[in-house]
Amino acid sequence: MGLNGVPILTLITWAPFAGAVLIMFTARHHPLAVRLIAAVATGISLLLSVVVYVAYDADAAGFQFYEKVALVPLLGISYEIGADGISLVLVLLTAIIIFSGVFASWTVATRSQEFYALLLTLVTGVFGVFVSLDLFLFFLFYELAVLPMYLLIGIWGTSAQIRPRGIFGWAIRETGVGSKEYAAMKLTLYLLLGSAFILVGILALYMAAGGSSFSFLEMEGAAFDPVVQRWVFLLFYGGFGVLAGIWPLHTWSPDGHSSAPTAVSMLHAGVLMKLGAYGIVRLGMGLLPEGTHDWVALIGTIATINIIYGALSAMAQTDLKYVIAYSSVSHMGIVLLGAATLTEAGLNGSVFQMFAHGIMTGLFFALVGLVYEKAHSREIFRMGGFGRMMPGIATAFTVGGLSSLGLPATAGFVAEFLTFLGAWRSTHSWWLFPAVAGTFLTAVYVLRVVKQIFWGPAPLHGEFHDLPDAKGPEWVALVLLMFVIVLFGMVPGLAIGPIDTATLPLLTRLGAWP
Amino acid sequence: MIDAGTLALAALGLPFGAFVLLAVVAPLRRAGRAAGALSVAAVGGSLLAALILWRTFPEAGADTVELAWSWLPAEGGALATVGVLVDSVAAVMLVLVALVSFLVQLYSLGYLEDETAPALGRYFAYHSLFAFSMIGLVLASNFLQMFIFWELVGLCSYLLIGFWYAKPEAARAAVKAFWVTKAGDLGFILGIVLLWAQAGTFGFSELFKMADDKTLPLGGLSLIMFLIYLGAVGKSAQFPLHVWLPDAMEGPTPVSALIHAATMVAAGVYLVTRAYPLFLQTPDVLVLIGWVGAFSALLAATLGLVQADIKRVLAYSTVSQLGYMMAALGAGAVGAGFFHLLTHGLFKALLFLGAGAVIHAVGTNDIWKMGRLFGAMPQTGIVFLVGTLALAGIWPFAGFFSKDAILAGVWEGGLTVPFLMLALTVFLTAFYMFRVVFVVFFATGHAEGHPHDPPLVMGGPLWTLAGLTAGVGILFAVGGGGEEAHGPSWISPLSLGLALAGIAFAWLTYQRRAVSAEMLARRVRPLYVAALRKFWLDDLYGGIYRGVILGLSWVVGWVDRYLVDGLVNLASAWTMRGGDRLRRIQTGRAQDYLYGVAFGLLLVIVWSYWH
Amino acid sequence: MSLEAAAFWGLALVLLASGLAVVLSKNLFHSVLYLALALVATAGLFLLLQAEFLAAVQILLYAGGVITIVVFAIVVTERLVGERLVQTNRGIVNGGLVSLAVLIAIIIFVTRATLPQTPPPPPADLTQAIGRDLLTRFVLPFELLAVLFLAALLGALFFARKEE
Amino acid sequence: MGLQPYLILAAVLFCIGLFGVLTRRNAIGILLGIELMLNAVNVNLVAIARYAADPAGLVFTLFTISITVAEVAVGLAIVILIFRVRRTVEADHLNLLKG
Repeated sequence: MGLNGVPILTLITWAPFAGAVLIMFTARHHPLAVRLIAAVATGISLLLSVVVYVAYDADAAGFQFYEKVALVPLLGISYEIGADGISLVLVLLTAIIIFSGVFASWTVATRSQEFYALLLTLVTGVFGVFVSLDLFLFFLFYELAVLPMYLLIGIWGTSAQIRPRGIFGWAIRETGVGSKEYAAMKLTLYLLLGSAFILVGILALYMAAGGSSFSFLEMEGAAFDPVVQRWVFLLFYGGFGVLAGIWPLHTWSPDGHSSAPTAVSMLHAGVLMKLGAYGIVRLGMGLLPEGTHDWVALIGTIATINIIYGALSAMAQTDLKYVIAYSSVSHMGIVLLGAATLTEAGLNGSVFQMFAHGIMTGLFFALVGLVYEKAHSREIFRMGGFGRMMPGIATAFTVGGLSSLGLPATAGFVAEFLTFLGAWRSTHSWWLFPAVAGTFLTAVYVLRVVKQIFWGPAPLHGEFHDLPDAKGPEWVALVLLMFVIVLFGMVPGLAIGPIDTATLPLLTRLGAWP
Repeated sequence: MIDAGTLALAALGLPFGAFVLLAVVAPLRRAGRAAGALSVAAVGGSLLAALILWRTFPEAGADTVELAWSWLPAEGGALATVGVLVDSVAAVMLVLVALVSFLVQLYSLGYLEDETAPALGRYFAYHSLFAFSMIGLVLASNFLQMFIFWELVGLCSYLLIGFWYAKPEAARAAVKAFWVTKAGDLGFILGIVLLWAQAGTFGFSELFKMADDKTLPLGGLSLIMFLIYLGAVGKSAQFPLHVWLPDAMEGPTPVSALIHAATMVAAGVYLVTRAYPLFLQTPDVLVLIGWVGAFSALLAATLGLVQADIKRVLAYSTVSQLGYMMAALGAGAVGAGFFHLLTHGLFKALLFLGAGAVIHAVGTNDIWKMGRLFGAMPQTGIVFLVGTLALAGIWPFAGFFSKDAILAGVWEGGLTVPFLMLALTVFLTAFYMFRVVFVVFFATGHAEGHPHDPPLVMGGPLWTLAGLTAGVGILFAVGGGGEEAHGPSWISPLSLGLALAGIAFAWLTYQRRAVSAEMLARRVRPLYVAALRKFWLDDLYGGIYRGVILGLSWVVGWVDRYLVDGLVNLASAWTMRGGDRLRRIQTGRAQDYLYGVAFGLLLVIVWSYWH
Repeated sequence: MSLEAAAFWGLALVLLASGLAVVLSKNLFHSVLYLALALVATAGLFLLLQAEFLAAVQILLYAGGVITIVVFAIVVTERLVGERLVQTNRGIVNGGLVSLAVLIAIIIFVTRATLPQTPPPPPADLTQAIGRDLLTRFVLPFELLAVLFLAALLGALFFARKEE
Repeated sequence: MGLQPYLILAAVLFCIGLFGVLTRRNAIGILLGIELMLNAVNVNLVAIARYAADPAGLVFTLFTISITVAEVAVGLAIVILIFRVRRTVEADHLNLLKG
């Protein structure tokens, strides 16, 4: 039970929710108290997830820190949680991102109480998904993680200007593309559509396994009929794939992430998209080995489309947040490609990329938020020469960018390299080439943006004259994220060690490991 | 006696420590000169370690020393390791890197004295990172680690070219350098991945052993080695990826001396040298390397003829000399190529630092705005002349011996056409370098301001390098090098003669004005125009960038916004419109709704007829 | 033609005629009076069907209660408007067609069904049967009806109260 | 005499009421139409109860009549209220439900 009898995963999961309740009941009209409670609650989660990370016994492997309490014995629903190497890494990622997210959005002014309460509730959902070992519980947490987003974007978001041109211009005008209400609605509808698939899939598995238990571990033992496997896997892929941003179901992501407030973008692009990939790997591949083999060619091929298409789209954007959002689409391609290779290196790379991309995209959105807060603009080609005024932000942006383009000694490289190795060893070795080309395209758009915004002559007058650098609490977020990027880039074994203990059993079940 | 592994790690660790300190301790970095002192001290330590290592190495026991730690864990042993691999090549290269780094950093303290303290701190942080990365590259024990440091030196190059990031040209040049080398690196990483799939390891030692035992699967190895060579093409500025190097001259001159002349650009040559046992398995790739090298040498020499910017002349000469080294490697004269790498590292650093002293004094890069500087700055003139003579390949300077060895090697290797190209390049090299020397130091013209010799902190490194350039050559002249022995005896006179002819022609043209440069240009007008336009390669790449990449991205962006997302919005808009239409049924009049009730009643009744 | 049949057709004629008058009369007040007539004729039909109790209820509640309320309402509104309420129809064609269609449909439905030709012998005491059923079989609806009345009472009071 | 004439009579009465409800302009007129329709239903109920010899139909009729009274009371209260607010009882003008 837990760690030395302490239900540590429960603590990690529910600490943010406790913070949210506390905020709603005690901290009315005390913005500072709201932030402090949020920082403490997420700080507890971060601290405990580091403890769990260190305490994880790599030799024993499997799910550890196991807890189980029966909830509805009649239907076989229980509060059953535990963590293996993959979950651990993602729990740590979540904790890091939300902790820095609280600091990066220190300046949210309007209704900060409700903002933080919703944000923390959402995080509880995310933690819950990563540690759930009961499919029903998994789905509950999943919805908890997805739904508050509507309010967070709809109320605290920002709107962008999209010029309604092209053949469907009237449709763009009519639906109000670019407005935060549009973004919130689009994101919610897409993700709810996805969860409908997931729910059907989960129920189908529940029925196929005898209808007596939602337990993941019990379902792992059940051998599902090949037909069930094939179609349920497709349901999972479609459902989770929406959240993972697979092409062509990705378009909620740029609009949603661009409109969302800083901490929400960080969390959503940094962690929630991983939720989708995690779902595919954990439920899809973990429970449906034959289904996986049926669809793996499709997954990998779409992933390569994601990589190239996302990078090219990112290059075409003029709004900084859209660039970052599309880069997420591109990088999620690496995650899914790695998983689709069904090789040790590829799967490790996939999970590592979930972590690496989470951190770097969190850093990016934090920075974009800061730049926007100071310059009140996200139009890349209107900015220029910010490096002299905000060297700290410029440095952090460069670090994030370098990780994004897969520069060695950053976490991004390790993930991409492992994925490359896996891709060439997979049954579709041609996947390697678009993946490698994607890194070049990333280099093109990232450095172009860095050059345009931070380099060049500093503006001597006008609206961008004399902007301040990041300060105070904001540095906490930036330094933490940069540190993690470089640390895991230089010592990847920190993450690969635990990940490997979880991917090997998975590959064994998939028959891809002797 | 400290063992070789420890020394290597010390050489590697000191600059890294300095970099971490400078990166993390902001007050130290913002202190400027203190940061410089720390960085110089660290790289000085590295130099010391490198020298000890070099002197003691052959006695250290085995002829290679290897240390390795697991880096990427995997089931059943590490997937990849990091470590150091020291052999005689690495030891010598280590000395060169540490030495030039040390001298250049020292020189920078004087050269960049006008910079603000934070900028200076940043500069030295980058330099420390570069020293660490370059030493790491030299000591890398496997392909993956080499790639890691390979990219890191690329990063430093990018950051240092863009050191004056407020200058739009510098910003553009930095990004261009990164992109072009990255394009080559795509090949490198593909090659590594494929090689790993083929051989199951990244390690040099294991791979060489497999090559020795003939257990290395040869299928596809040509492709793999070609891909790895592509990395070297980008980094070592070989045709057709040489275009970034001249633009990289936007960086501070010491940076050009260190990174874009002596060390980083030689990394490609070092890579081929390092992996030579593998390249030996694929003779077709080697031939290609030889041809590309010779062609790059010739092409860059012609480009060097028309430049007005002193640093650009030197940049093209770097491309040209790198071509020599590659040609030697391609022809099998690996010793000669590596030897030229070392001597070139010394005299090209010298030339750049000398040029830097001139630029520092005059305030411009344009050679036509200089003239008669020898009188004003004789020390600079002398050391520059030493460097130029070495570069031109005049006995008894270092360049003569290495270049001679290369020519002999290429001839012996049977690459006749490349040999002719290289021989022609000897003439052109002497011509364009002495063109610079005469125009800048001797010919009429006047420079603005009051040029004077640099202070000691800059002069010291200059004289050190000049001494080494001359000293190494004299050492060979007296002791007789091992490399030039096995060529036909006519090669030395030929190359010396060609070089002297080039000098003489330059003297006639630019000193005596006996030959009109304009007339020469008119004679070979197509070539002249082509050289001025850099053989349209930059235009081609610009076109690819703007037309293909940006064009494609525009198309994809459009498709995404207006088709992929557009269809979604269309469905959404149709739903909204449909709702709007349907809304009008709701007239709000109760009686109209009753019609609905009546129809419903009718339906129920009619439906009941069938039941 | 028996006496019963003659009574039926006579009542039917009155019922339909007054019904038409209700929906066609221009004068709202006349409409109400015709409605009263129709209700009374219906009560006659109830008598014919030997439902004397219901006939009584019909006359008391409907013809008595409803008509009174409606007249009262008309008076109130007319006084508020200050003019005679003129009652016209619109969409006569549409309404007529739909009504006719429904009529035809129902008639076809009715004619297709097999219906008893003669009534069974009348029960002993219908009123007593109603009372028993009301308090046994239908006691729940009966009680609910009480609640409904209360709601209607309160609702009517609420709607019709004076604005304060 | 059979059940059929009663049912047809009720049907005709029902349709007359329906016609009134559909075409009347005045809200009170519409209410009168509804009364006619309900009345037709009552006729049906009573007739069927008689021919089926089941007093349930009579109980239902009782209910219907009672409910109708309540309905008329509430309906007219609403009409008066609307009249007070809108100064009209023309059904065409009462279109707050318009979409």
